[in-house]
Amino acid sequence: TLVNAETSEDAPKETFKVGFAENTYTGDWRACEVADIEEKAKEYGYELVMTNADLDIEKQIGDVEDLIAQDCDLIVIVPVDAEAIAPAFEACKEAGIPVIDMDTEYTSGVFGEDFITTIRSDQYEQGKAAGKWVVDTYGTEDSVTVLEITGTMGQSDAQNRHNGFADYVADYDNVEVITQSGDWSATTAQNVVQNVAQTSEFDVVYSHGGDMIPGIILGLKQAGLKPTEDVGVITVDSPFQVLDSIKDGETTAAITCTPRGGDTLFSCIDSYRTGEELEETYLVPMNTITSDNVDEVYDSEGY
Amino acid sequence: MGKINVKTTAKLGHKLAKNSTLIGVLVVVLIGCLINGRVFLSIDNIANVGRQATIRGLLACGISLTIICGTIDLSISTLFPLCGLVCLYFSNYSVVLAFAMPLLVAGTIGTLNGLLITKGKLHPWIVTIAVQLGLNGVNLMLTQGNTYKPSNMSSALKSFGNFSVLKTIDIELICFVVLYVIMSRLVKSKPAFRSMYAVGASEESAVMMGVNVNKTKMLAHILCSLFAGITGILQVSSSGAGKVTSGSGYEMYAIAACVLGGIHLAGGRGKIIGAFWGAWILAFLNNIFNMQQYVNPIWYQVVVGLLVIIVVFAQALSNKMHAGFKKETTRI
Amino acid sequence: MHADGYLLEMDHIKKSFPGVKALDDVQLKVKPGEIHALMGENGAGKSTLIKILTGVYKASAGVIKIEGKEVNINNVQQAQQAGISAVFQELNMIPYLSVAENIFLGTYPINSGKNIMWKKMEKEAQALLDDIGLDIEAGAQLGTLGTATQQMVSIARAVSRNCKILVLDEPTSSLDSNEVQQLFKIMRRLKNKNIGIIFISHRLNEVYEICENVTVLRDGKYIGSWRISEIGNEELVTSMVGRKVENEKTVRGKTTFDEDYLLEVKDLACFPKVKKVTFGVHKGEILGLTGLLGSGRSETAQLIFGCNLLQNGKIVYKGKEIQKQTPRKAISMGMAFCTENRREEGIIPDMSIRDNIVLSSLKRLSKKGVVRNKERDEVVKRYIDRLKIKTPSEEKRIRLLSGGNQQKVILARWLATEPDLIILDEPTRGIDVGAKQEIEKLVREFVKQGISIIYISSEISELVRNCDRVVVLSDGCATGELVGDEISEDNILAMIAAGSASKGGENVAEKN
Amino acid sequence: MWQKKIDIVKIARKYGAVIFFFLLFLFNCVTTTNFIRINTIQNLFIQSFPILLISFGMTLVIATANIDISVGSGMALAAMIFALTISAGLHPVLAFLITLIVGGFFGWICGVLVAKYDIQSMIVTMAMMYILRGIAKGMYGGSTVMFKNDFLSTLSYYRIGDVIPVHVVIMLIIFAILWFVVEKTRYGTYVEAVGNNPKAAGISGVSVSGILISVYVISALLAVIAGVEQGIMVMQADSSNIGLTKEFDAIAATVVGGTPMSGGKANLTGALFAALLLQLINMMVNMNNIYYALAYIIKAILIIAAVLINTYIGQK
Ligand SMILES: Nc1ncnc2c1ncn2[C@@H]1O[C@H](COP(=O)(O)OP(=O)(O)OP(=O)(O)O)[C@@H](O)[C@H]1O
Ligand SMILES: Nc1ncnc2c1ncn2[C@@H]1O[C@H](COP(=O)(O)OP(=O)(O)OP(=O)(O)O)[C@@H](O)[C@H]1O
Ligand SMILES: [Mg+2]
Ligand SMILES: [Mg+2]
Repeated sequence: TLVNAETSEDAPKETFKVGFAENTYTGDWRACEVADIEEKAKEYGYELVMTNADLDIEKQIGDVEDLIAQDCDLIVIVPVDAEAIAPAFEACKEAGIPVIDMDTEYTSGVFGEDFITTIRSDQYEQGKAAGKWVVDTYGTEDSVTVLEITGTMGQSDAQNRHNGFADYVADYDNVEVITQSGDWSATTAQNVVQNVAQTSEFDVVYSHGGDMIPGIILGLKQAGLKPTEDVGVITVDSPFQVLDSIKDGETTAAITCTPRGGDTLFSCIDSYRTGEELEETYLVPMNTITSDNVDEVYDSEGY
Repeated sequence: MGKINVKTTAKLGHKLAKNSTLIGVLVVVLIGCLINGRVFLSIDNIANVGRQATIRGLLACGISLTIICGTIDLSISTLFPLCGLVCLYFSNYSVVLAFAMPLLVAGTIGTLNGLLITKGKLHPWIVTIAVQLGLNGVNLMLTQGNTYKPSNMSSALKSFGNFSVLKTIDIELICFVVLYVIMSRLVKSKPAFRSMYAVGASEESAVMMGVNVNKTKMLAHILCSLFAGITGILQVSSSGAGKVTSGSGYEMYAIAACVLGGIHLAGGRGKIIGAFWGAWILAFLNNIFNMQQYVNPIWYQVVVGLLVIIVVFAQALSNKMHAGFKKETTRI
Repeated sequence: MHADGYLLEMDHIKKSFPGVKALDDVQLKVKPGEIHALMGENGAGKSTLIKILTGVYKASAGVIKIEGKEVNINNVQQAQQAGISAVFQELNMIPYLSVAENIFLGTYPINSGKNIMWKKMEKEAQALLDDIGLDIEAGAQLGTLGTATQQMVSIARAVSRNCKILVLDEPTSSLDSNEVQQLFKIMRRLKNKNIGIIFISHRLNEVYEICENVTVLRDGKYIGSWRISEIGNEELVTSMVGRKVENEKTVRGKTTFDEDYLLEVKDLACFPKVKKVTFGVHKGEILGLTGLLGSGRSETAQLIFGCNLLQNGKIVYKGKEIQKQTPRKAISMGMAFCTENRREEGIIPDMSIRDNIVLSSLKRLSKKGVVRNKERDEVVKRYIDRLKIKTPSEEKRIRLLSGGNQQKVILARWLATEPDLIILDEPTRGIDVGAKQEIEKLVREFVKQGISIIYISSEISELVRNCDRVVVLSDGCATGELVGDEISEDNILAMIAAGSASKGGENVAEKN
Repeated sequence: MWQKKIDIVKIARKYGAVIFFFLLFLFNCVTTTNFIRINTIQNLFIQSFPILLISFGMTLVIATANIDISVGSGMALAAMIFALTISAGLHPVLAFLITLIVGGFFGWICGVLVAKYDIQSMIVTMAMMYILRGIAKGMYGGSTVMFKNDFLSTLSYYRIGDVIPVHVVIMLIIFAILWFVVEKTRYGTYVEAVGNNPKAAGISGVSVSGILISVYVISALLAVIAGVEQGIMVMQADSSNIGLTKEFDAIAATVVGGTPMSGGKANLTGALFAALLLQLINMMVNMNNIYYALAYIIKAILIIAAVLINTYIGQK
């Protein structure tokens, strides 16, 4: 059963106000998502109020409260954290405002009670896909050393991408992982690659984010290693810079998912308003891009 | 006639300037009303803002003690998530442990900070920056970076976290207000607390006046950490989940709350309750930003930064005016 | 009562700091109901001895006995418990707290619930203040009061304790004669209660007036103890300085001057302290500026030097009117200003003596911003020698010097700028007899070289000895002027009294 | 004899960070494989470049008994402006000058607010930290700016005589200038005097507000250079991550380097080695593949050890 929305009782308002509690505005992926949501809201004719939590869970809970205070008819939450966001969802439930959970899964929520649907790309699955790519490419026999360069550990994105990868390769004894933090920063990633290359040999670098790729590639080159040729490079996330670098043959593969969820989101809201049943989850498709298929992706949507 | 007029204005100016915090609150409320008065002044909204002020406000209460005492504690931003984790972990076993263990951990860290600063004679900034780093490491190690959710969370803790009066004033807000009232009273009436002002103003003088400087500083540090402990407990008891990175940057917020509340970073000046209002000012600034629709949220930080500058600038001007008025009044 | 009847015995006290032996086998013995003077040159170790007694420092060797029993004093609290109470040389109070709180800090009156009793505290403090004749409110913030008043408050604090031994380390240095008398009255009263008092002062007349016995230190060594009635002025000075010092005599310079003023101030005003000050300084004269405490002398000097903004009036220097005076401008035009508040406005505590001396003259001692070290070191050496600043090395931080030596360093700083006009605000405060004479001699030497001096002092005898002219201020207005042979203690006192009386009358009129 | 002993103490106090740096360096020579290589040394200097520069600025600011926590954000803004101006086709030198001017302007604002309006530096620079980071993020919609410039990419990897990275040269030049200014000119004395007793300094003819403003401008300019270097190294500017929390590293380096937080002393040599020390710790972590969580703890312990040694050698 769906949450009983106020709109169905009252006379329909002229505009339907959608609150969007974004977790951060920065990073290519998010910037693309924000732009897409804004554009699509106009297209579908919704009034949109967005807030920016800057990756601060406490602030996000406050943001949602502020959205409730502004009488939003529906609130979309992109949780900074899958668990700690609970008070925000509860506040919405209490205020009788329907919620759509986006991107990060609200793990303790119940479909139909706490949220009307989930639209997300699965970070954990992305990590797994990266692990799978490593195993598929390097086999299960010869030993493989992976240098995993993480985002800022403790943040959901980094954590999920790490866990997915680790869980997948755990079954393969030939894969050894060196994990060091790149803090999402290209220069830190570059430093890490240089320093590790001084002491250890590795066959593939696994990066948690596209933003770190330029640093990683420069770091490899400086250490006298040719990216892709000597050392494979795989990353989650595929902004244009990564696609370019795949074209140049420097990044070997990228696990992607599109940040353009606006269409799905607003058509869901349309359906919700007309009273159609929504599914529990709408997964945004995930893709592995290599030099073979890079051109298609590049031309079609870029992400 | 004219004289009376001057006197009353002077008096008003004096009042305002003496409470530069008040100026801050006034400025913020004014901006809020201009942006969206109807929603801004509603009870619900004010209660929300109060709740949002809680976490930082409680941290600010602790840190204000250290600042008044002439030291500082920057480690709270990783200590309070740690205390949250500890609380959740022990809530699997018993609610008493869930409250006691985080406070124990906090007290230990506070003692460690205090000892390094008083006996080790190290500068508080460097000690607590290092402890902050170290505790971040501990947090990551304990959770492997993941969000921690207890499998068998004590229901007593849960209901504590979800307690509220009239569905608007919840437990965090209550603790926020009550703890500030208690602390203000203690600082006003207990010699050991009151001595913090002397120590913060001049350690050398305090020594010569027979104040036990080390003891006073230890007290400030332990209390500050305990506040971080309480904050951690409050945070996790409502959300039921502990997160390692949940405190990053909070020490700066807490310090900002203190400064906005008229507590001087050089020590020895300002009132604890100032930090309370400072936290409200910061929460209001965030609220105001979310209420407006003119500026794209990506500019959030810029606007908040500018607002902070406007507030402190207004305070600085009022202080200057205060100095001016003082001359006027004594002349009459 | 025990055998010798001594209340306090300090014996074989030793203390050294890196590079200095501050105390070497010193003794001090005080009987109950006795006021005991502790004397010696700047840096002789008086304050150090006091700090050992009060638990601020720990002696490297020696014994302290109180009422015949050996006591261990490791910190200030223990000293307080042993019945020792002190006023330290440098003001050690908390400016942001109220007067009452400053008085009771460390021993707040508490009720059964261990809470501070604010009302009681304020009432007691007020009673105490009234008792010693201080006309301030106990609730006032200490920092807003003048130095002298703060000094009196710290005395009130020390007196408020039920102590056996009261230590006063140069309490009179920032007090005027009325307040000194006030203090003496309190001291006599305590003496009658059988309290032993240790009194440090560089003013011989005070010592002769109030003390019974005197102990002299020199270079950290014990020289001797005498009954004050048995030792003459000259002998005492000789024992302190270690050589014969000529008698002070009045050396009056000229009595006639050119018409032109080097500096002329007209109707200076900066409320509330300065209301209408007009006077002029000729080239090569010493102009004394005096008045009651708080009459606005220091504020006038601050205005001339640009520390405060002028609200009315004008300053003409070398024939040009100065607009928007700042210290930087003043220095570049050849003015110098030695402030009265050494610790807050004088020393840069953690910098070396060398840097403190050259701070104001660095511009002259550097070329395109680069400091010429050789020249600088020469200047530093010259002034250390000239003012006989006592220090193991010029690298020593000024904070670690004795009070008097700090004052000399500040003087050196201003002399090093080679000024045409020096404003000296209480330059001999806390300076020993020998050094005082040297400074006075120096001042006269400078005048001979054509430098003009504005000499502010509360010690009228000092003005009488040195000044060519004296201007009297009262309540922010210049009310009188004495020239040449008119300058005598009686005349000055009479003029001050007249000024304050008339002003007092005006105030009454204003109020009505 | 006595005199000589004091000198040793003084040297130890002044160069405690240097001693600790070499201790840790030696430790690594023994324990870390492949540590003793020219590559390692080069990497150490290149990687510590940004921290080094902002630590110099921080040292000056802290010497005046103030603080500047806006430097990290200043780096991000500088990198963004530089990247955008380069992308717009401007000559690198011109782009760099523009960046310097903008960065210096914000430093000037901080200085004015602190000096003329007597607002506590902590709150001013904290507000500035938000503002600068916010502008950096907002000016390009939160996305990363990529840019290309052959001259810059060759420059950033250029090794003089195939050995010495340009970073080292730039850093040494800046260090030499600042060291000279602080130790040899009257400016250094003024900075310390202002940090120690601003009131007395003002009466003694030091332009207190001038000095305060100047240290903030210097700090901001150094942050600009650091930020631009970060951008050039990877040919992209990422507004949300460049310089993030670097102000804390700079504060740590300054204090470990022997400049007291209470001001009144500026120890640039100490800051230099302390910054190298901090980066050395990072390298040690990477090269020995120390678990990232443990790395934080090790770093914390080493920082405290460094200041403890510093304090105790100093007191002996
Ligand atoms: N903390 C310290 N560290 C190093 N040297 C010190 C310290 N305190 C005092 N001294 C030195 O000890 C000597 C004695 O100083 P003290 O202050 O006792 O002199 P004093 O007799 O009180 O002089 P004054 O009359 O000027 O106040 C001086 O040479 C001084 O420089
Ligand atoms: N009410 C006050 N508020 C702030 N500062 C004060 C106040 N009264 C005095 N002061 C400062 O304290 C210092 C010493 O003041 P004090 O009471 O000794 O009188 P004074 O002005 O120095 O006396 P005189 O002018 O006669 O020398 C002065 O520099 C003055 O600026
Ligand atoms: Mg003394
Ligand atoms: Mg005076």
